[in-house]
Amino acid sequence: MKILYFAWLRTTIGKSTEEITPPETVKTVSDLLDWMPSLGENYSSALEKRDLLRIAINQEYADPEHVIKPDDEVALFPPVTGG
Amino acid sequence: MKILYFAWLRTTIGKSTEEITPPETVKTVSDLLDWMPSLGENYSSALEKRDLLRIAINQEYADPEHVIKPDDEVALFPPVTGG
Amino acid sequence: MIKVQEEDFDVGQEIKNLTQENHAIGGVASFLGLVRDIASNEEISAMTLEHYPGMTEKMLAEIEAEANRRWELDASLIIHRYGRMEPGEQIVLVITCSKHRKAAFESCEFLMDYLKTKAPFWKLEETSEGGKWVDARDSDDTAASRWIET
Amino acid sequence: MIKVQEEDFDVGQEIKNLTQENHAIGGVASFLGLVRDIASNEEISAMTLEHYPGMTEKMLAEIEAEANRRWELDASLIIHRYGRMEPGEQIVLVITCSKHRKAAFESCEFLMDYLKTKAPFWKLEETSEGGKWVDARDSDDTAASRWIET
Repeated sequence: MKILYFAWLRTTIGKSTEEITPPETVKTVSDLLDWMPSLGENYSSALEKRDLLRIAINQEYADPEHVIKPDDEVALFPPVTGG
Repeated sequence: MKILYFAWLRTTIGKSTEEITPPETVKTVSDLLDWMPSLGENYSSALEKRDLLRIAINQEYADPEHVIKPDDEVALFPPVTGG
Repeated sequence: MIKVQEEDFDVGQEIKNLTQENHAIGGVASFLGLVRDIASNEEISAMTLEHYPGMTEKMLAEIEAEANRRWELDASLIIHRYGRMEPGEQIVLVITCSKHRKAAFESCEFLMDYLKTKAPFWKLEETSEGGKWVDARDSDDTAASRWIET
Repeated sequence: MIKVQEEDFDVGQEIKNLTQENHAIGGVASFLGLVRDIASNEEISAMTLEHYPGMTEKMLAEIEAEANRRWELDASLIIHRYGRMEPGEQIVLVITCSKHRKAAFESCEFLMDYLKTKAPFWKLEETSEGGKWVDARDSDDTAASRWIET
Protein backbone atom coordinates (compact mmCIF):
# COMPACT_ATOMS: atom_id res chain seq x y z
CA MET A 1 0.00 0.00 0.00
CA LYS A 2 1.34 3.39 -0.96
CA ILE A 3 1.25 5.92 1.83
CA LEU A 4 1.96 9.68 1.66
CA TYR A 5 2.70 12.20 4.41
CA PHE A 6 2.38 15.99 4.16
CA ALA A 7 3.40 19.10 6.10
CA TRP A 8 4.51 18.44 9.72
CA LEU A 9 3.58 14.77 9.42
CA ARG A 10 6.13 14.48 6.61
CA THR A 11 8.85 16.27 8.56
CA THR A 12 8.18 14.34 11.79
CA ILE A 13 8.10 10.92 10.13
CA GLY A 14 11.04 11.94 7.96
CA LYS A 15 9.75 10.86 4.56
CA SER A 16 7.10 11.95 2.11
CA THR A 17 6.04 8.55 0.82
CA GLU A 18 6.66 4.85 1.36
CA GLU A 19 5.31 1.39 0.56
CA ILE A 20 3.96 -0.39 3.65
CA THR A 21 2.39 -3.79 4.18
CA PRO A 22 0.30 -3.75 7.34
CA PRO A 23 -0.71 -7.03 9.00
CA GLU A 24 -3.99 -8.61 7.95
CA THR A 25 -5.73 -7.38 11.11
CA VAL A 26 -5.53 -3.84 9.68
CA LYS A 27 -8.81 -3.45 7.83
CA THR A 28 -9.78 0.22 8.24
CA VAL A 29 -8.12 3.62 8.39
CA SER A 30 -8.60 3.51 12.14
CA ASP A 31 -6.81 0.12 12.37
CA LEU A 32 -3.95 1.57 10.31
CA LEU A 33 -3.53 4.49 12.70
CA ASP A 34 -3.57 2.05 15.66
CA TRP A 35 -0.82 -0.01 14.08
CA MET A 36 1.48 2.71 12.69
CA PRO A 37 3.11 3.80 15.99
CA SER A 38 4.70 0.32 16.14
CA LEU A 39 6.83 1.35 13.14
CA GLY A 40 9.03 3.60 15.27
CA GLU A 41 9.28 6.58 17.56
CA ASN A 42 8.96 9.11 14.71
CA TYR A 43 5.62 7.47 13.80
CA SER A 44 4.28 7.42 17.35
CA SER A 45 5.32 11.04 17.79
CA ALA A 46 3.65 12.05 14.50
CA LEU A 47 0.46 10.24 15.49
CA GLU A 48 0.20 11.82 18.95
CA LYS A 49 -2.28 14.40 17.62
CA ARG A 50 -4.21 11.66 15.87
CA ASP A 51 -7.61 13.36 16.25
CA LEU A 52 -6.31 16.33 14.25
CA LEU A 53 -5.25 14.25 11.27
CA ARG A 54 -7.04 14.16 7.94
CA ILE A 55 -7.04 11.00 5.82
CA ALA A 56 -7.47 10.67 2.08
CA ILE A 57 -7.91 7.36 0.26
CA ASN A 58 -7.19 7.54 -3.46
CA GLN A 59 -7.24 11.34 -3.23
CA GLU A 60 -10.67 11.60 -1.59
CA TYR A 61 -11.30 12.44 2.07
CA ALA A 62 -12.12 9.32 4.10
CA ASP A 63 -13.55 8.54 7.55
CA PRO A 64 -11.72 6.40 10.14
CA GLU A 65 -14.17 3.56 9.39
CA HIS A 66 -13.20 3.52 5.71
CA VAL A 67 -11.94 0.05 4.65
CA ILE A 68 -8.50 0.09 3.02
CA LYS A 69 -7.30 -2.22 0.27
CA PRO A 70 -3.71 -3.25 -0.61
CA ASP A 71 -3.53 -1.12 -3.78
CA ASP A 72 -5.02 2.02 -2.23
CA GLU A 73 -3.13 5.32 -2.12
CA VAL A 74 -3.44 6.48 1.50
CA ALA A 75 -2.48 10.02 2.53
CA LEU A 76 -2.13 11.39 6.08
CA PHE A 77 -1.94 15.12 6.68
CA PRO A 78 -2.84 17.92 9.09
CA PRO A 79 -5.83 20.24 8.46
CA VAL A 80 -5.24 22.23 5.29
CA THR A 81 -4.07 25.86 5.39
CA GLY A 82 -4.03 27.04 1.78
CA GLY A 83 -5.85 29.91 0.15
CA MET B 1 -33.06 78.73 -7.76
CA LYS B 2 -31.06 76.39 -9.99
CA ILE B 3 -32.89 73.23 -10.94
CA LEU B 4 -31.52 70.15 -12.73
CA TYR B 5 -33.31 67.26 -14.46
CA PHE B 6 -31.85 63.87 -15.31
CA ALA B 7 -32.70 60.81 -17.41
CA TRP B 8 -36.34 60.63 -18.61
CA LEU B 9 -37.24 63.73 -16.58
CA ARG B 10 -34.69 65.66 -18.61
CA THR B 11 -35.98 64.35 -21.94
CA THR B 12 -39.65 64.86 -21.03
CA ILE B 13 -39.16 68.40 -19.75
CA GLY B 14 -36.81 69.11 -22.63
CA LYS B 15 -33.94 70.71 -20.78
CA SER B 16 -31.25 69.61 -18.34
CA THR B 17 -31.13 72.72 -16.19
CA GLU B 18 -32.82 76.10 -15.70
CA GLU B 19 -33.18 78.98 -13.27
CA ILE B 20 -36.65 79.20 -11.74
CA THR B 21 -38.24 81.58 -9.26
CA PRO B 22 -41.19 79.88 -7.61
CA PRO B 23 -43.82 82.01 -5.79
CA GLU B 24 -43.30 82.68 -2.10
CA THR B 25 -45.89 80.07 -1.14
CA VAL B 26 -43.41 77.38 -2.28
CA LYS B 27 -41.48 76.55 0.88
CA THR B 28 -40.69 72.84 0.63
CA VAL B 29 -39.75 70.27 -1.99
CA SER B 30 -43.35 69.07 -1.86
CA ASP B 31 -44.65 72.60 -2.55
CA LEU B 32 -42.27 72.85 -5.50
CA LEU B 33 -43.58 69.63 -7.01
CA ASP B 34 -47.16 70.89 -6.51
CA TRP B 35 -46.35 74.11 -8.34
CA MET B 36 -44.19 72.84 -11.21
CA PRO B 37 -46.97 71.35 -13.41
CA SER B 38 -48.23 74.95 -13.86
CA LEU B 39 -45.07 75.63 -15.92
CA GLY B 40 -46.40 73.67 -18.91
CA GLU B 41 -47.59 70.37 -20.26
CA ASN B 42 -44.09 68.89 -20.44
CA TYR B 43 -43.72 69.55 -16.71
CA SER B 44 -47.09 68.09 -15.76
CA SER B 45 -46.37 65.04 -17.90
CA ALA B 46 -42.89 64.60 -16.30
CA LEU B 47 -44.38 64.90 -12.82
CA GLU B 48 -47.14 62.33 -13.37
CA LYS B 49 -45.05 59.65 -11.69
CA ARG B 50 -44.24 62.02 -8.87
CA ASP B 51 -44.03 59.30 -6.21
CA LEU B 52 -41.22 57.67 -8.14
CA LEU B 53 -39.05 60.77 -8.23
CA ARG B 54 -35.92 61.32 -6.20
CA ILE B 55 -34.94 64.80 -5.04
CA ALA B 56 -31.50 66.11 -4.16
CA ILE B 57 -30.87 69.50 -2.56
CA ASN B 58 -27.29 70.71 -2.92
CA GLN B 59 -26.27 67.23 -4.07
CA GLU B 60 -27.69 65.38 -1.05
CA TYR B 61 -30.89 63.30 -1.08
CA ALA B 62 -33.80 65.21 0.46
CA ASP B 63 -37.32 64.39 1.73
CA PRO B 64 -40.47 66.09 0.39
CA GLU B 65 -40.65 68.09 3.65
CA HIS B 66 -37.20 69.56 3.10
CA VAL B 67 -37.33 73.41 3.07
CA ILE B 68 -35.80 74.97 -0.04
CA LYS B 69 -33.96 78.30 -0.21
CA PRO B 70 -33.47 80.62 -3.21
CA ASP B 71 -29.80 79.74 -3.71
CA ASP B 72 -30.24 75.97 -3.43
CA GLU B 73 -29.31 73.59 -6.23
CA VAL B 74 -32.35 71.33 -6.64
CA ALA B 75 -32.19 68.16 -8.72
CA LEU B 76 -35.10 65.95 -9.81
CA PHE B 77 -34.49 62.48 -11.18
CA PRO B 78 -35.85 58.92 -11.42
CA PRO B 79 -34.48 56.10 -9.25
CA VAL B 80 -30.84 55.48 -10.12
CA THR B 81 -29.78 52.57 -12.35
CA GLY B 82 -25.98 52.65 -12.42
CA GLY B 83 -23.48 49.99 -11.41
CA MET C 1 -10.38 56.33 -3.73
CA ILE C 2 -13.11 57.47 -6.13
CA LYS C 3 -12.84 57.86 -9.89
CA VAL C 4 -15.72 58.98 -12.12
CA GLN C 5 -14.49 58.94 -15.68
CA GLU C 6 -15.36 58.43 -19.33
CA GLU C 7 -12.20 56.40 -20.10
CA ASP C 8 -11.83 52.66 -19.67
CA PHE C 9 -9.69 51.24 -16.83
CA ASP C 10 -7.27 48.34 -16.26
CA VAL C 11 -8.40 46.01 -13.44
CA GLY C 12 -5.02 44.34 -12.92
CA GLN C 13 -3.21 47.68 -12.76
CA GLU C 14 -5.71 49.12 -10.28
CA ILE C 15 -5.29 46.12 -7.95
CA LYS C 16 -1.49 46.49 -8.18
CA ASN C 17 -1.68 50.21 -7.38
CA LEU C 18 -3.68 49.50 -4.22
CA THR C 19 -1.63 46.58 -2.93
CA GLN C 20 1.99 46.92 -3.97
CA GLU C 21 3.11 49.17 -1.11
CA ASN C 22 1.18 47.39 1.65
CA HIS C 23 2.16 43.82 2.52
CA ALA C 24 -0.27 43.70 5.44
CA ILE C 25 -3.01 43.06 2.85
CA GLY C 26 -4.00 39.39 2.72
CA GLY C 27 -7.20 39.56 0.69
CA VAL C 28 -8.42 41.62 -2.25
CA ALA C 29 -12.08 41.34 -3.27
CA SER C 30 -13.24 42.97 -6.44
CA PHE C 31 -16.33 43.34 -8.55
CA LEU C 32 -16.36 44.31 -12.19
CA GLY C 33 -19.61 45.26 -13.94
CA LEU C 34 -19.83 44.79 -17.72
CA VAL C 35 -22.30 45.91 -20.39
CA ARG C 36 -24.54 42.95 -21.29
CA ASP C 37 -25.79 42.37 -24.83
CA ILE C 38 -29.23 41.28 -23.62
CA ALA C 39 -31.56 42.93 -21.12
CA SER C 40 -35.21 42.00 -20.47
CA ASN C 41 -34.97 39.66 -23.48
CA GLU C 42 -34.07 42.50 -25.85
CA GLU C 43 -30.83 42.80 -27.73
CA ILE C 44 -28.76 45.79 -26.64
CA SER C 45 -26.43 47.41 -29.17
CA ALA C 46 -25.06 50.03 -26.77
CA MET C 47 -25.74 51.82 -23.51
CA THR C 48 -25.27 55.41 -22.40
CA LEU C 49 -24.70 56.23 -18.76
CA GLU C 50 -25.83 59.67 -17.66
CA HIS C 51 -24.72 60.98 -14.28
CA TYR C 52 -24.93 64.01 -12.01
CA PRO C 53 -21.41 65.50 -11.93
CA GLY C 54 -20.56 66.63 -8.43
CA MET C 55 -23.23 64.64 -6.65
CA THR C 56 -21.85 61.40 -8.09
CA GLU C 57 -18.42 61.95 -6.56
CA LYS C 58 -20.00 63.10 -3.31
CA MET C 59 -22.23 60.02 -2.96
CA LEU C 60 -19.48 57.56 -3.91
CA ALA C 61 -17.13 59.17 -1.37
CA GLU C 62 -19.84 58.90 1.31
CA ILE C 63 -20.47 55.24 0.49
CA GLU C 64 -16.74 54.49 0.57
CA ALA C 65 -16.32 56.29 3.91
CA GLU C 66 -19.20 54.25 5.32
CA ALA C 67 -17.55 50.98 4.22
CA ASN C 68 -14.31 52.06 5.88
CA ARG C 69 -16.23 52.85 9.05
CA ARG C 70 -17.90 49.41 9.10
CA TRP C 71 -14.92 47.26 8.10
CA GLU C 72 -11.18 47.42 8.75
CA LEU C 73 -9.87 48.03 5.25
CA ASP C 74 -6.34 48.72 4.10
CA ALA C 75 -7.47 50.21 0.81
CA SER C 76 -10.56 50.62 -1.35
CA LEU C 77 -11.42 51.93 -4.79
CA ILE C 78 -14.56 52.71 -6.76
CA ILE C 79 -14.31 53.49 -10.47
CA HIS C 80 -17.53 54.26 -12.34
CA ARG C 81 -17.63 55.25 -16.00
CA TYR C 82 -20.18 57.42 -17.78
CA GLY C 83 -20.89 57.98 -21.48
CA ARG C 84 -21.57 55.50 -24.29
CA MET C 85 -20.44 51.88 -23.99
CA GLU C 86 -20.92 48.74 -26.04
CA PRO C 87 -21.58 45.16 -24.87
CA GLY C 88 -18.54 43.67 -23.14
CA GLU C 89 -17.22 47.06 -22.03
CA GLN C 90 -16.33 47.72 -18.39
CA ILE C 91 -18.74 49.98 -16.46
CA VAL C 92 -17.83 49.80 -12.80
CA LEU C 93 -15.04 48.44 -10.63
CA VAL C 94 -15.02 48.09 -6.85
CA ILE C 95 -11.93 46.83 -5.03
CA THR C 96 -11.53 46.30 -1.28
CA CYS C 97 -8.33 45.23 0.44
CA SER C 98 -8.08 43.89 3.96
CA LYS C 99 -6.00 41.67 6.21
CA HIS C 100 -8.69 39.01 6.07
CA ARG C 101 -11.02 37.83 3.34
CA LYS C 102 -14.32 38.24 5.19
CA ALA C 103 -13.93 42.02 5.53
CA ALA C 104 -12.85 42.30 1.89
CA PHE C 105 -15.81 40.28 0.58
CA GLU C 106 -18.45 41.92 2.74
CA SER C 107 -17.34 45.49 2.12
CA CYS C 108 -17.08 44.90 -1.63
CA GLU C 109 -20.65 43.60 -1.77
CA PHE C 110 -21.84 46.45 0.48
CA LEU C 111 -20.24 49.03 -1.83
CA MET C 112 -21.90 47.54 -4.92
CA ASP C 113 -25.31 47.29 -3.24
CA TYR C 114 -25.18 50.87 -2.00
CA LEU C 115 -23.80 52.25 -5.22
CA LYS C 116 -26.67 50.59 -7.14
CA THR C 117 -29.31 52.43 -5.10
CA LYS C 118 -27.55 55.70 -4.17
CA ALA C 119 -25.12 56.80 -6.87
CA PRO C 120 -26.81 59.13 -9.40
CA PHE C 121 -26.30 57.21 -12.64
CA TRP C 122 -28.97 56.36 -15.21
CA LYS C 123 -28.75 53.84 -18.03
CA LEU C 124 -30.20 54.45 -21.47
CA GLU C 125 -30.17 51.25 -23.51
CA GLU C 126 -30.11 51.28 -27.31
CA THR C 127 -32.23 48.55 -28.88
CA SER C 128 -33.59 48.09 -32.41
CA GLU C 129 -36.58 50.14 -31.25
CA GLY C 130 -34.49 53.10 -30.12
CA GLY C 131 -33.29 54.35 -26.74
CA LYS C 132 -34.96 53.17 -23.55
CA TRP C 133 -34.34 54.33 -19.98
CA VAL C 134 -33.73 51.35 -17.73
CA ASP C 135 -36.15 50.96 -14.81
CA ALA C 136 -34.77 50.59 -11.31
CA ARG C 137 -35.07 47.07 -9.94
CA ASP C 138 -36.76 46.24 -6.64
CA SER C 139 -34.13 43.56 -6.06
CA ASP C 140 -31.51 46.31 -5.79
CA ASP C 141 -33.44 47.98 -2.98
CA THR C 142 -33.78 44.62 -1.27
CA ALA C 143 -30.04 43.98 -1.61
CA ALA C 144 -29.18 47.38 -0.12
CA SER C 145 -31.66 47.02 2.75
CA ARG C 146 -29.67 44.05 4.14
CA TRP C 147 -27.00 46.47 5.29
CA ILE C 148 -29.22 48.69 7.42
CA GLU C 149 -27.73 48.78 10.90
CA THR C 150 -30.28 48.12 13.64
CA MET D 1 -11.22 26.12 -14.95
CA ILE D 2 -8.56 24.94 -12.48
CA LYS D 3 -4.87 25.84 -12.51
CA VAL D 4 -2.39 24.60 -9.91
CA GLN D 5 0.97 26.13 -10.71
CA GLU D 6 4.27 27.44 -9.38
CA GLU D 7 4.31 30.52 -11.66
CA ASP D 8 2.68 33.86 -10.91
CA PHE D 9 -0.48 34.94 -12.76
CA ASP D 10 -1.98 38.14 -14.21
CA VAL D 11 -5.39 38.96 -12.69
CA GLY D 12 -6.44 41.40 -15.44
CA GLN D 13 -5.54 38.96 -18.19
CA GLU D 14 -7.39 36.09 -16.50
CA ILE D 15 -10.57 38.18 -16.20
CA LYS D 16 -10.28 39.16 -19.88
CA ASN D 17 -9.83 35.53 -20.94
CA LEU D 18 -13.03 34.53 -19.13
CA THR D 19 -15.21 37.40 -20.29
CA GLN D 20 -14.15 38.60 -23.72
CA GLU D 21 -16.14 36.07 -25.75
CA ASN D 22 -19.31 36.18 -23.65
CA HIS D 23 -21.30 39.42 -23.54
CA ALA D 24 -24.08 37.83 -21.49
CA ILE D 25 -21.81 38.31 -18.45
CA GLY D 26 -22.86 41.31 -16.37
CA GLY D 27 -20.86 40.74 -13.20
CA VAL D 28 -17.39 39.42 -12.39
CA ALA D 29 -16.49 38.81 -8.76
CA SER D 30 -12.94 37.96 -7.85
CA PHE D 31 -10.80 37.28 -4.84
CA LEU D 32 -7.03 37.52 -4.77
CA GLY D 33 -5.05 36.16 -1.82
CA LEU D 34 -1.64 37.69 -1.10
CA VAL D 35 1.28 36.71 1.16
CA ARG D 36 1.20 38.92 4.27
CA ASP D 37 4.38 40.12 5.98
CA ILE D 38 2.92 39.61 9.46
CA ALA D 39 1.10 36.59 10.91
CA SER D 40 0.23 36.04 14.60
CA ASN D 41 2.32 39.14 15.38
CA GLU D 42 5.45 37.63 13.87
CA GLU D 43 7.29 39.01 10.89
CA ILE D 44 7.23 36.67 7.91
CA SER D 45 10.12 36.75 5.44
CA ALA D 46 8.67 34.12 3.10
CA MET D 47 6.19 31.29 2.88
CA THR D 48 6.29 27.89 1.22
CA LEU D 49 3.11 26.21 0.07
CA GLU D 50 3.20 22.43 -0.02
CA HIS D 51 0.41 20.59 -1.80
CA TYR D 52 -0.76 17.09 -2.75
CA PRO D 53 -0.39 16.88 -6.54
CA GLY D 54 -3.34 15.06 -8.04
CA MET D 55 -5.66 15.42 -5.06
CA THR D 56 -5.35 19.22 -5.22
CA GLU D 57 -6.65 19.37 -8.79
CA LYS D 58 -9.35 16.82 -7.97
CA MET D 59 -10.62 18.75 -4.93
CA LEU D 60 -10.56 22.12 -6.70
CA ALA D 61 -12.47 20.66 -9.65
CA GLU D 62 -15.07 19.18 -7.25
CA ILE D 63 -15.47 22.52 -5.46
CA GLU D 64 -15.82 24.38 -8.75
CA ALA D 65 -18.40 21.87 -10.03
CA GLU D 66 -20.37 22.32 -6.80
CA ALA D 67 -20.40 26.13 -7.25
CA ASN D 68 -21.65 25.69 -10.81
CA ARG D 69 -24.39 23.38 -9.54
CA ARG D 70 -25.53 25.89 -6.92
CA TRP D 71 -25.30 29.11 -8.97
CA GLU D 72 -25.88 29.94 -12.62
CA LEU D 73 -22.40 30.91 -13.71
CA ASP D 74 -21.11 31.80 -17.16
CA ALA D 75 -17.50 31.11 -16.24
CA SER D 76 -15.31 30.41 -13.24
CA LEU D 77 -11.63 30.02 -12.51
CA ILE D 78 -9.49 28.92 -9.58
CA ILE D 79 -5.71 29.45 -9.71
CA HIS D 80 -3.67 28.30 -6.72
CA ARG D 81 0.11 28.53 -6.57
CA TYR D 82 2.53 26.30 -4.67
CA GLY D 83 6.21 26.73 -3.80
CA ARG D 84 8.08 29.59 -2.13
CA MET D 85 6.60 33.10 -2.11
CA GLU D 86 7.54 36.39 -0.49
CA PRO D 87 5.28 39.01 1.14
CA GLY D 88 3.13 40.79 -1.44
CA GLU D 89 3.16 37.84 -3.86
CA GLN D 90 -0.07 36.41 -5.23
CA ILE D 91 -1.14 33.01 -3.83
CA VAL D 92 -4.67 32.34 -5.01
CA LEU D 93 -7.20 33.78 -7.44
CA VAL D 94 -10.88 32.92 -7.71
CA ILE D 95 -13.04 34.50 -10.42
CA THR D 96 -16.76 33.93 -10.99
CA CYS D 97 -18.77 35.41 -13.86
CA SER D 98 -22.53 35.60 -14.02
CA LYS D 99 -25.40 37.56 -15.52
CA HIS D 100 -26.09 39.13 -12.13
CA ARG D 101 -23.88 40.27 -9.31
CA LYS D 102 -25.46 38.26 -6.48
CA ALA D 103 -24.57 34.89 -8.03
CA ALA D 104 -21.06 36.11 -8.80
CA PHE D 105 -20.43 37.38 -5.26
CA GLU D 106 -21.91 34.38 -3.46
CA SER D 107 -20.19 31.74 -5.56
CA CYS D 108 -16.83 33.52 -5.26
CA GLU D 109 -17.08 33.57 -1.47
CA PHE D 110 -18.27 29.95 -1.45
CA LEU D 111 -15.27 28.87 -3.54
CA MET D 112 -12.81 30.62 -1.21
CA ASP D 113 -14.46 29.22 1.94
CA TYR D 114 -14.46 25.67 0.59
CA LEU D 115 -10.98 25.88 -0.84
CA LYS D 116 -9.69 27.04 2.57
CA THR D 117 -10.99 23.91 4.31
CA LYS D 118 -10.82 21.27 1.55
CA ALA D 119 -7.94 21.89 -0.85
CA PRO D 120 -4.79 20.03 0.28
CA PHE D 121 -2.34 22.93 0.69
CA TRP D 122 -0.15 23.61 3.73
CA LYS D 123 1.69 26.81 4.56
CA LEU D 124 5.17 26.85 6.09
CA GLU D 125 6.07 30.36 7.25
CA GLU D 126 9.67 31.51 7.54
CA THR D 127 10.27 33.75 10.55
CA SER D 128 13.47 34.81 12.33
CA GLU D 129 13.06 31.63 14.41
CA GLY D 130 12.94 29.33 11.38
CA GLY D 131 10.15 27.57 9.54
CA LYS D 132 6.76 27.08 11.19
CA TRP D 133 3.76 25.16 9.90
CA VAL D 134 0.65 27.32 10.02
CA ASP D 135 -2.21 26.00 12.16
CA ALA D 136 -5.67 25.70 10.63
CA ARG D 137 -8.09 28.34 11.87
CA ASP D 138 -11.47 27.51 13.42
CA SER D 139 -12.90 30.59 11.69
CA ASP D 140 -12.29 28.88 8.34
CA ASP D 141 -14.40 25.88 9.39
CA THR D 142 -17.10 28.27 10.58
CA ALA D 143 -17.02 30.15 7.29
CA ALA D 144 -17.34 26.93 5.28
CA SER D 145 -20.16 25.58 7.46
CA ARG D 146 -22.45 28.43 6.36
CA TRP D 147 -22.78 26.78 2.97
CA ILE D 148 -24.05 23.42 4.19
CA GLU D 149 -27.33 22.73 2.43
CA THR D 150 -30.09 21.67 4.77
